[in-house]
Amino acid sequence: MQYFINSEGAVVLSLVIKSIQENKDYLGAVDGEIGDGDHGVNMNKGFSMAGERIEAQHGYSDACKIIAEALMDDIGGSMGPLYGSFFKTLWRQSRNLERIDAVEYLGMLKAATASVKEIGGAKVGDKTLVDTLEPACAAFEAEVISSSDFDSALAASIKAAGIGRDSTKEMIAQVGRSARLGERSRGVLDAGAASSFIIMESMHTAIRAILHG
Amino acid sequence: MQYFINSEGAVVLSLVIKSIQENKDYLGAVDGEIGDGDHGVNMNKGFSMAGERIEAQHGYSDACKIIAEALMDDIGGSMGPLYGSFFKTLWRQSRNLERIDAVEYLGMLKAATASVKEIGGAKVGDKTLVDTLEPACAAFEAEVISSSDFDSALAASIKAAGIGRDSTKEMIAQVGRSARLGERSRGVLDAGAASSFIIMESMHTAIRAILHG
Amino acid sequence: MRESRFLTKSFNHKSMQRIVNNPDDLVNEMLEGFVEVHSDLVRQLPSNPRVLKYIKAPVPGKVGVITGGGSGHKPAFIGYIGENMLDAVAAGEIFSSPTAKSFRDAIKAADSGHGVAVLYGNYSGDNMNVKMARADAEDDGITVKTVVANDDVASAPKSQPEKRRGVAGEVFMWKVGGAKAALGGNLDEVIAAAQKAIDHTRSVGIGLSSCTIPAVGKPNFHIEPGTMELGIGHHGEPGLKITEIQTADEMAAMCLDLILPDLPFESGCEVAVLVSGLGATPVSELYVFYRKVSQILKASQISIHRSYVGNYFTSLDMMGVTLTVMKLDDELKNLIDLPCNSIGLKQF
Amino acid sequence: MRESRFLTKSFNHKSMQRIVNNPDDLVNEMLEGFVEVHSDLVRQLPSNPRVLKYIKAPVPGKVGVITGGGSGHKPAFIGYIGENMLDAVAAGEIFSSPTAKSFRDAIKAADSGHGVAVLYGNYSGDNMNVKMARADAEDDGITVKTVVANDDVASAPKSQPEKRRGVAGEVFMWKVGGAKAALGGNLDEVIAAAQKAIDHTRSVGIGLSSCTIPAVGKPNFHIEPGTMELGIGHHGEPGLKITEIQTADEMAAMCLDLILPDLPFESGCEVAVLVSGLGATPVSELYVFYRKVSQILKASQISIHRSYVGNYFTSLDMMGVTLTVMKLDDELKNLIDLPCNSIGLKQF
Ligand SMILES: Nc1ncnc2c1ncn2[C@@H]1O[C@H](COP(=O)(O)OP(=O)(O)O)[C@@H](O)[C@H]1O
Ligand SMILES: Nc1ncnc2c1ncn2[C@@H]1O[C@H](COP(=O)(O)OP(=O)(O)O)[C@@H](O)[C@H]1O
Ligand SMILES: [Mg+2]
Ligand SMILES: [Mg+2]
Ligand SMILES: [Mg+2]
Ligand SMILES: [Mg+2]
Repeated sequence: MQYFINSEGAVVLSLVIKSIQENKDYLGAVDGEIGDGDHGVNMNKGFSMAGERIEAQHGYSDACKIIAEALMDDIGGSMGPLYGSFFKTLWRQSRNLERIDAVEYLGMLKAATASVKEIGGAKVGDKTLVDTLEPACAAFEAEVISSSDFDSALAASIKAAGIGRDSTKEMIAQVGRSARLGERSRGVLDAGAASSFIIMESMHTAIRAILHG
Repeated sequence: MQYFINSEGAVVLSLVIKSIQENKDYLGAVDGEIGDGDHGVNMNKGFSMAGERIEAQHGYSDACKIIAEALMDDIGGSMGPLYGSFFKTLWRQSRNLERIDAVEYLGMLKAATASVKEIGGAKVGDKTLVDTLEPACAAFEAEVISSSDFDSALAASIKAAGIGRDSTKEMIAQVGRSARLGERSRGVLDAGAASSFIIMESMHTAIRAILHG
Repeated sequence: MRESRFLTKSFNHKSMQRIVNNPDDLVNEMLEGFVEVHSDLVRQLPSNPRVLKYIKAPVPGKVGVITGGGSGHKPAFIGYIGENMLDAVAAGEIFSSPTAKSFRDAIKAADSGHGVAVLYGNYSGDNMNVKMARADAEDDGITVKTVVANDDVASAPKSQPEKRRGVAGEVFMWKVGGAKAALGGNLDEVIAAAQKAIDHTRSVGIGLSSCTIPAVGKPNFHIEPGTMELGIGHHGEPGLKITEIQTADEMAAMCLDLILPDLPFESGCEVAVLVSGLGATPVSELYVFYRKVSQILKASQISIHRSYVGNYFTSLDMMGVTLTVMKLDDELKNLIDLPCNSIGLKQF
Repeated sequence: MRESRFLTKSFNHKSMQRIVNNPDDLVNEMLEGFVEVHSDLVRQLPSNPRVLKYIKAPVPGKVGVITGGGSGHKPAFIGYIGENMLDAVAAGEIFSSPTAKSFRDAIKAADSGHGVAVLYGNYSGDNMNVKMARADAEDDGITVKTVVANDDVASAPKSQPEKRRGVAGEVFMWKVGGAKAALGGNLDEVIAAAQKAIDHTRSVGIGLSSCTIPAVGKPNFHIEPGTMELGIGHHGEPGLKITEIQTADEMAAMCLDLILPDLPFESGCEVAVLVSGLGATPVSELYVFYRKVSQILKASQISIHRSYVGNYFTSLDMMGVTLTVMKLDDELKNLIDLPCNSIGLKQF
């Protein structure tokens, strides 16, 4: 298929939540290197709270909104506004859609990524989640343009997200807590880049599974 | 000789001070077992301050008074009143003597030990310095009675002081900081018993050296 | 109160020498205890237990003054609520910014119709959450203005003040802002006074040990015994340099060497000094440190108008100290001297 | 000021993560800093820098109230000098009784001719030094009476109150004694009130880590990580038992299990509660602990009239907590409620 049904898509977010939960310790460890070590705790808490609120009748957009609200109203920190804006925008862009196809999904992803950049003020190269999200977005767009295939665009975006995440390793942090480290922030992954890879990968893998149906 | 000249006896106290200084770490370690570990610090500080104040013109009694005042006015803790009383009494009992012989010294020792018991309220068996001082005193008295020899009385008192000190090992502390330990205070020496052995041994060895003259 | 069932999986309270139940409940339980002990001064918002307000807030006719920040800095932030101090505070998780919702609720709780000054510290999360909260509050018709504390000279060069973090100097910012509002200043005047306070304030910290966030369960970072970290941040953000541990006097001199030229503080000026422990350093040692600070200032012909020594802005169980110096003018002097009654700062 | 040249031989300040110069100078330097910061409240005796007095002492017509003890318990002891509190305090070395001379000088500094109440803790050294000081002061014609705090239920069985140590309950004893004197009580009345305060007070501590006396340079004792010591003393004196570390709620329950039956505190009675950290425990956790204390007391129909949570009586850098409960009658309630102004306790 070249689309998924919004009202049947909450499972996509359930799988995102599961991946975040499974990676709690990993994300904590990555954040521990040059941050304060709480990224796993923060993410797990916000996504788990959302998980408890997602119910049978919810669709993809609803679930995005539930995640956004859990992050924004209950988690705070940096993740509240950053991922809160991200999922809030996914919701806002998709809430009136019955079916979501590649072109619509591209619009959603671009708007969501833009909202993260807007609230946080970070750009590619600053060693943040933007370094995962933006290339994932760009790869998705390139593949949609060239092949018009939703599935291969999702695959391309996962691959690009991984490369984006890994690119943060050699960067010097420019924003957030670890920016203060200067040169010493080089050599390890950025925690937000790592968690946004997990989100991209789990979300897009889940959508691909639906498309493969 | 069977006496020593009071005005020439300050050296006796100088040697006591030296012994305390040399045993600072040892006394701290003993106190560390069941006390708060500061006995070496306290003793070293008080005696060293006194050491700086003892001058050429001072005699034995003067030096006792200087030690007493350093302990009482500058050290505080338990050592201030306990050893302060001890040396204050040695001074009070000897200040008018030109020569100090075995009988006079016996009177001094007994009065000094009694003053320690009075201020602290401890008796033999309570695991304190009294367990060193009282038997040292008694052995001195017994030897004076039997042999009338100052030197051998001093030797006997050193020996008894050592036995007294060692006797605290099997005691359960009844007063002071370590009394709270109950049964658990058994098995190690009492710090005050250890320091008073050092005082008895160095003081009496020094007097013996003068007697051997 | 919200249940926290999620984070217990890997939690073992036996791994730390701390007084906690489930660490995820720590902030909620702490707030519960806090409002009970200090019911003469503060109250929890029924609609949002993560927001505490002064019992008399909103004070009719007065500009509201609020702040917010991660928990774990006692008595900051909630301890500075009170008379002539803060009207409301949003409390985050340990070392984590409060939600935008909590900032917004704090703003609402403080607003008597004369606008609200949000006086907070320059941290990425706080910046974002305040930004969102401010937009929401303005939608509700509340005028909101902000001052962002950036007193930590070690956190960025002087040429990049926008990158500098806020640390213990925030206490002076709150004191001054709270006093200005209490004396009837309008929103712009309160903002100007608080901004002046922080512009006139410089801080630097020395870290001597790490701290442990209970939900994480192991030390946040590491300071090698025998060394100290000059310029450490209030969450253990790395400092300027790691040196062999120095004497108290040398520590004081190193801090002043960074602080004095930065503003600069000059011969003849009057200052307020705040020496805050980071949590686990015995307070007696803070006075030893202060003694040298005072000697050096005197030698530099800088006179100390007022000083504070104690645990004013801590970092859980971290060992170390923050030195904060504020250059005074007549206005700041009056405002800093105004009596106040909060848990963390009481002045008669 | 006295030079200390003796103890430096084995001293290496690099062996500790602390803010000190020569540890032998710590107390003197701390006092120097302290009196400078708090010159509005306290002054050092020119003749004896180890004695601090309230600036207004001797207060004409008022009974003098003093205490003294080893240093390292900030804000105790010197932090409780002030209005309606203590008139003078003798400061000892870290964890070591002040000299008899200092106690005597403190008595003299506090005496306005109406006698002096010495309210101190039951420690061997303090007992001896107060005894000597009292004798000397009485030689000088000053009437001196004493109350010896023994609130620590863990330090001896109920049948041996004379063996029990004084811990954080001393704060209540000083508050009550200070208030009674301020209200015009004569020496016997002040003594009776202070005695009643301590007789109505029970405390117990939990130790979670050791502390390090700077002049010693290594931890004073050892608490195995993962364990806690119930009934620990304020210098690390061994407690009643060592258990696996418990949750905050269980700790609170264990402390109350020892405290409540000891007096006993009964259903229907009113109490004042003091939760003091031992120095290095984050204050946020003390509120978590207090929360459970309050819940248990409520469930036992014991009502909390007033409560204090913070670092009121510490043990250098020890981690842990002391719980203190005082049973109130009308007199104690009035006295505990009286406003006061000291560094460690300010009440409006
Ligand atoms: N201003 C910002 N813009 C984009 N991402 C940011 C910004 N600030 C922080 N981040 C991201 O947040 C991550 C840290 O998140 P987390 O550890 O949960 O919060 P905190 O830094 O408050 O402890 C960083 O790794 C970085 O990717
Ligand atoms: N009441 C007392 N009577 C006699 N000796 C005592 C008494 N209290 C304490 N001591 C002695 O004091 C010694 C401890 O001295 P020290 O460590 O210097 O003082 P502190 O116990 O105050 O730390 C004990 O070992 C004991 O011998
Ligand atoms: Mg983090
Ligand atoms: Mg000792
Ligand atoms: Mg964080
Ligand atoms: Mg001692």
